[in-house]
Amino acid sequence: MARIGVFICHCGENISATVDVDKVARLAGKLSGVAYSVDYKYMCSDPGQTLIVDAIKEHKLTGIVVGACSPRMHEGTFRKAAEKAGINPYFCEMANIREHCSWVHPKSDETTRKALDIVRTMVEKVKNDTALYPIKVPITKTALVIGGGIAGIQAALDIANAGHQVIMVEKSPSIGGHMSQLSETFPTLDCSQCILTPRMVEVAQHPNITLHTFATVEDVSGFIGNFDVNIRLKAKSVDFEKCTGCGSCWQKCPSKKIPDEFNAGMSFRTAIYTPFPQAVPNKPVIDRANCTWFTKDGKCGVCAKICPTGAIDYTKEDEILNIKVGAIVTATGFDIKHSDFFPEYGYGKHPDIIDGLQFERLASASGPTGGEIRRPSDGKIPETVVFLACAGSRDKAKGIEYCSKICCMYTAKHAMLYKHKNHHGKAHVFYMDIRSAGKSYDEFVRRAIEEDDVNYIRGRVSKIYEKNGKLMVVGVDTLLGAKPVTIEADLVVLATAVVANEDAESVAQKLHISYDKHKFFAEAHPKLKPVETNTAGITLAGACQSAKDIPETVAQASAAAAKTIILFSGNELTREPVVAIVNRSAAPVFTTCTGCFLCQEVCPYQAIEREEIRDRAGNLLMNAAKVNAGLCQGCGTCVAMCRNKSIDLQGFSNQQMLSEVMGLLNVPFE
Amino acid sequence: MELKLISTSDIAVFVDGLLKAGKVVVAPVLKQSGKVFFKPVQSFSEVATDYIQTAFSAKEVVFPKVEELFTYQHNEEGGLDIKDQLDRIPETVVWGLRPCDAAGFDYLNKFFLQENPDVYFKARYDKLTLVTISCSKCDESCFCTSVDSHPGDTKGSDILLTAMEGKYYVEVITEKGYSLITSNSTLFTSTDTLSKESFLAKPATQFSMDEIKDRIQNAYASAEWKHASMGCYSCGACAFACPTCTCFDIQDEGTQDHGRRVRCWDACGLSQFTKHASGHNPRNTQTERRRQRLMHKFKYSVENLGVVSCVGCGRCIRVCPSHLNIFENILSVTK
Amino acid sequence: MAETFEPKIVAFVCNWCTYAGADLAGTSRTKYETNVRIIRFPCTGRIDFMLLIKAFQNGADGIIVSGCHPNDCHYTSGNFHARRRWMVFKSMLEFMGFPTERITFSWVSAAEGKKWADLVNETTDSVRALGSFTDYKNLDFSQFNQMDHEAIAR
Amino acid sequence: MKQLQDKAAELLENGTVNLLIGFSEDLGKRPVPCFIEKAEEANILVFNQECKNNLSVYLHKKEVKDAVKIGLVANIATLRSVMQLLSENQLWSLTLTYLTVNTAGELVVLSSAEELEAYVQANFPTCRPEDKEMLDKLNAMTRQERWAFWKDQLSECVKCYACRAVCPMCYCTVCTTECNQPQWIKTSADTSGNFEYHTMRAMHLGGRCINCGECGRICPAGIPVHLLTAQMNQEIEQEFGGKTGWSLKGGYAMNSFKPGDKENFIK
Repeated sequence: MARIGVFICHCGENISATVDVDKVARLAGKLSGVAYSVDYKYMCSDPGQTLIVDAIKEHKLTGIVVGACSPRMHEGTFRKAAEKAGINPYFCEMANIREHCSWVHPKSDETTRKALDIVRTMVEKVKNDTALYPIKVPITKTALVIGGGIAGIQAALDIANAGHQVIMVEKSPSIGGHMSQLSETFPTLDCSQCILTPRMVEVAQHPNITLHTFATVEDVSGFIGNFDVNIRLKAKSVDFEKCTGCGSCWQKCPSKKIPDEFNAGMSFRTAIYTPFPQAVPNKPVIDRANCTWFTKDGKCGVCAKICPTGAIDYTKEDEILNIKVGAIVTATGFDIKHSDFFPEYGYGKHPDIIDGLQFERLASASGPTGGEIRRPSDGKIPETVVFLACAGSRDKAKGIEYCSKICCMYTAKHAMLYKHKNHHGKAHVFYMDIRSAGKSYDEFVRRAIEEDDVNYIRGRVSKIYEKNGKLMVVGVDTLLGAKPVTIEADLVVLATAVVANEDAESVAQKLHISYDKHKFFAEAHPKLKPVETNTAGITLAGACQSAKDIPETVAQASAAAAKTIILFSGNELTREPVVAIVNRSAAPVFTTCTGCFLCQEVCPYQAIEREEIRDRAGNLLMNAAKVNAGLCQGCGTCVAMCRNKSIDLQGFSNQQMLSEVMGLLNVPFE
Repeated sequence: MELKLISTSDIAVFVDGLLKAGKVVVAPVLKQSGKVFFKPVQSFSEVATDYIQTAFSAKEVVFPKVEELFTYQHNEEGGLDIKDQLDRIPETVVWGLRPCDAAGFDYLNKFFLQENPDVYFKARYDKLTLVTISCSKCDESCFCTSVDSHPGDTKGSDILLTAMEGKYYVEVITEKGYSLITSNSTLFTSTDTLSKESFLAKPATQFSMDEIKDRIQNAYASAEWKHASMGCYSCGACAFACPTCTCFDIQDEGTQDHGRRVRCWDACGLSQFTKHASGHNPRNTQTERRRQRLMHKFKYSVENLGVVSCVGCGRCIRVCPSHLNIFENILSVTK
Repeated sequence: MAETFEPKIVAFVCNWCTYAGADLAGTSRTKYETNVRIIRFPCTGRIDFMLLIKAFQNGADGIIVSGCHPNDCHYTSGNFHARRRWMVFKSMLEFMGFPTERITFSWVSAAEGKKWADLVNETTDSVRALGSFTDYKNLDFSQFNQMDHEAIAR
Repeated sequence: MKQLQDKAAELLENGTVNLLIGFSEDLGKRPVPCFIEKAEEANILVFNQECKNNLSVYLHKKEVKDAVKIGLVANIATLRSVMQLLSENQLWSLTLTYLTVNTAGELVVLSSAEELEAYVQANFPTCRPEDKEMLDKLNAMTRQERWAFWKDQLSECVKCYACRAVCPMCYCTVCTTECNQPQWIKTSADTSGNFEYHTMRAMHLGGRCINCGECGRICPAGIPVHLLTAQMNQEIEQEFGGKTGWSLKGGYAMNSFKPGDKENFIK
């Protein structure tokens, strides 16, 4: 039989000014199941808490209701007091008679009656409370970082420097990502590779980091602290143990006409290749799709003949590596739309209409032109360059409503780089708005306009066509009375939209994380959990979530690392026991769950698993849902979904909620 | 027993007179679903006359589908105030039930009043008069003649009416019946001759109870039960439509402080009926549950109360979603 | 003395938005009608439609159901699921002839203390105008209990 | 008919099927569900327009499950309910063969879920006209008239749970009506308890019901309970799209959402 204590707080005069606290305490004492009832000036004060602790012991109370402020304020305080007195803290409930009653109503009998109703409702809840214990989840203190761009590099280094093991998976043959392709970076114009390369090397040499390049995530199961991941190690066809990275192989490789991804297709590479001179690891792999040995059935074999260490192995096959990790940082990066996306700009057919990444390579000292800006068609130095901001971005008709965020800045940078290298050249920028919010960003754009004489035209370009060897850029200048403008250009650079990676959707599905309609990965909360995903233990870093520049990416990567390090700070993860639970009972019933699994889809956290119930001989008797307490966050959406109440939510159980409703409406005596 | 006549045109006067005298009259009423139900009526004009059988039996008048046994209320002194409704039960006449239903009342009487009388049933039954009308029509589900009854049977009735051309035979069987007549004596004329046979329906006889009573002794182990129950969906339609099924469940509705205790119909065919708190269910399959229902009707009630508790009304056959047939089943398991 | 009818209104609210919004109304000392009683749920997704029926059955005259605005759900999608459920539940009740104007669905965020107070006031006013919800309470008798009561009344 | 009987006998004979669920005729020539285990008994099978029972309900029955390899003589509504059941991960322990007669009057044998899906999609039933008529009639009523209608209808409900028992989608081993910790649904069959039960039933079936109409057809009190679920389905289909029993992949409207779902009723 329940023995409940009711403690009514005056909160100084905050409650007692409008509620007759004495009457509430007196009448609450007469409710069935209430063994003790008292009012006091400040329940949350030390003497107030002592009063509660003493009363629990003296009156052998089984549960308490504190009629005071909002549970969002002091629930923790009073639950600790209850625990101190030796009862399970979840037998303490708060009746919110301050925020929801005394503060919002005038002094009256009605206000007092309402306070009593609130108390009675919570008394009914406490009667149906059950002892709950924090949930402990063991943690594997190894993190998986997916993606070796600057986001992944930063996150991996932070986690590794905190003393934890990191496994990094990168799908291309080298880490470095898009940042390694950039020439200079805004707003300081320092060389991208100069600041990135040391970080790449640090990753390769860090004792706590295991690097798998040319590898992808095959599948992920498990949950926070306990993920089970299969990694596909694509066959490199080169034994890295033996390879010294001397480079003889790719120098002699006869397949030389493969568009070079690193140079954004503006030069060629060989079938056996390292993507760029500073690659980490700086050892080649064979691109089997373009290697004659594989496409023409064993013909060629030059690299194997030439390799001084015998590292070439054509027989290598993909391997699956199983790893156990406790947390995953998703840093899979982004892609950009290419010029072929734009019919109005010639479908990418004209070689001198290029995208931003191609311009980066033209401007880069390590690029195909050695840093001289020459047009791809004839290698001439362009005299007039037109830059188009918002190519695709903020364009509903193109299906991309969002702002790609980095284009305003890199367009200014491109224009400046061009002007710095060609003082007499003309640079024009067509733009919609200039979005340069960021430290020293607007100053940077002003510098382009004011110091480097870049001509900014506010307006859009409707079409580009070729005439007499020139590119006719037809636009409008909205600031000069919407006059049409046509500029004869030698080179056009489109600041194309930042989009999600082609395989983003399949990556999200493997990780069981959600993604938005543009296939960017979704954060758990747009404001308060911008780094976490809905799947506990999986965090986001960088442009896989949305378009970001380098400092933002690095900051988020460090945040993701911090979340991971927090998770790894204990040996077990302790979680609030307010989680859903699927009932289980003895044979022959086992559970009332019918295994329809319609609940699985409503769970935002993939916390509902399938359990097979078998007899002793191993025959499958039934399938039933099972909640993984490590993943469940306690929203209870599954509970309301479950037709026959097989799932319940601890702390907000069916019995508790219904008792509250019944207790609230059935007034025992007036 | 007294034998009288009443003209068909006076029937309405008689019934309306009962209403005027403050009695509650429960009679068959045709509803928009096309089914006929027993309902309290305000005038004879509401009463249905053309029907073979009502959807449910009249047992509800003495054994409501929900009987509020009492209400309780926690009081400020820490005790409980308990109130029942027994003193509020009105004088009631059930009009127009069939002889099979009336025979059902005979069984209900034995069930509720033999040994430990049920006060709720008794309170209602004491204030009840049954005016039965013999059957002039029947259908293929009717089998009263197989269970020791017939379409003009007086068993359980207070008054039995049998329709002839332009008038009714009135057989006054009990004291209760007599007092109903006396209050309206001018409507009735006396007669000595009773020959109602030609006005009665002739339902097919499926078996003889004498044989079945013997043969059912060994039916428990019959392999035919499985076949007889395979089609059963495990609902309670047959039991709830049955004039003699008396299973009930007692529940408290409300909170610890305030609420009511009710007695609700229950059915042995429902899968949870015998389920234990442990999860064990002694009658776990529908085979066992259907066997229980039929064996109770034809064997156990004979042993316990001395009567067969099937009156052959055929409702269970009519309502069964999968058309299970009680007399076919009884024949097959006693083969 | 003729008493004016004071409706009983039960509010089913989520912990993160509307409950906090009601807390804010409190800390801002925004005054509103006393008729509402709040029941706290972790999320609108947790609110079982059966609880609404139970509340009406046990004497509620009006009901408020409120949670986070779309995209604000603490659990991402609980309110989206709830919204579908409410829509279907409401049309179901309408089909059964239930006076659905007695149920107010709303989004009240943690910052909308004022909106909460207004919501309570508006709902109280409208339910007060509708009067006591006797339709449902009167169903509590089967016809033969009803018959007893009517007979006594005569 | 002969074709059906022969095929059934063949399936039982060669062991494809251990138990065949179909229809035979009772003494009054009404079709009744029958259960055939031996090939020589297959000659009692009938199949015609009057075979209305949704036999897929029996697939939840223990005695049927024990037979594992089941043949089902089914009308289109029954096949559609099997589709819905498969999408809800039921029937996993059974190997099913379906026998049906198409609109041309030919016997069709379906021996896999994929064949079933193709057949059901090709022969998908529309809302039954008599239901549509009743729904339109009820929807045209005022709120008060509808309340009066259902109040009168539901006052006759005795909670025999026949509507639940004949429904293939009501396969819960323990129904919410039987939960007593807490007691969600009153056991009382008074009108308020009946409202509670039928609202719950309709809510649980909305978006899952396959409109076979069996619950309304068999109600001993003649309550058109099938209209509740038919209305729900109509509403859900209109608002959220998707058809029940259409795809093996399911697509239950009530466990999914779209950010742009209707919310004009929310303040």
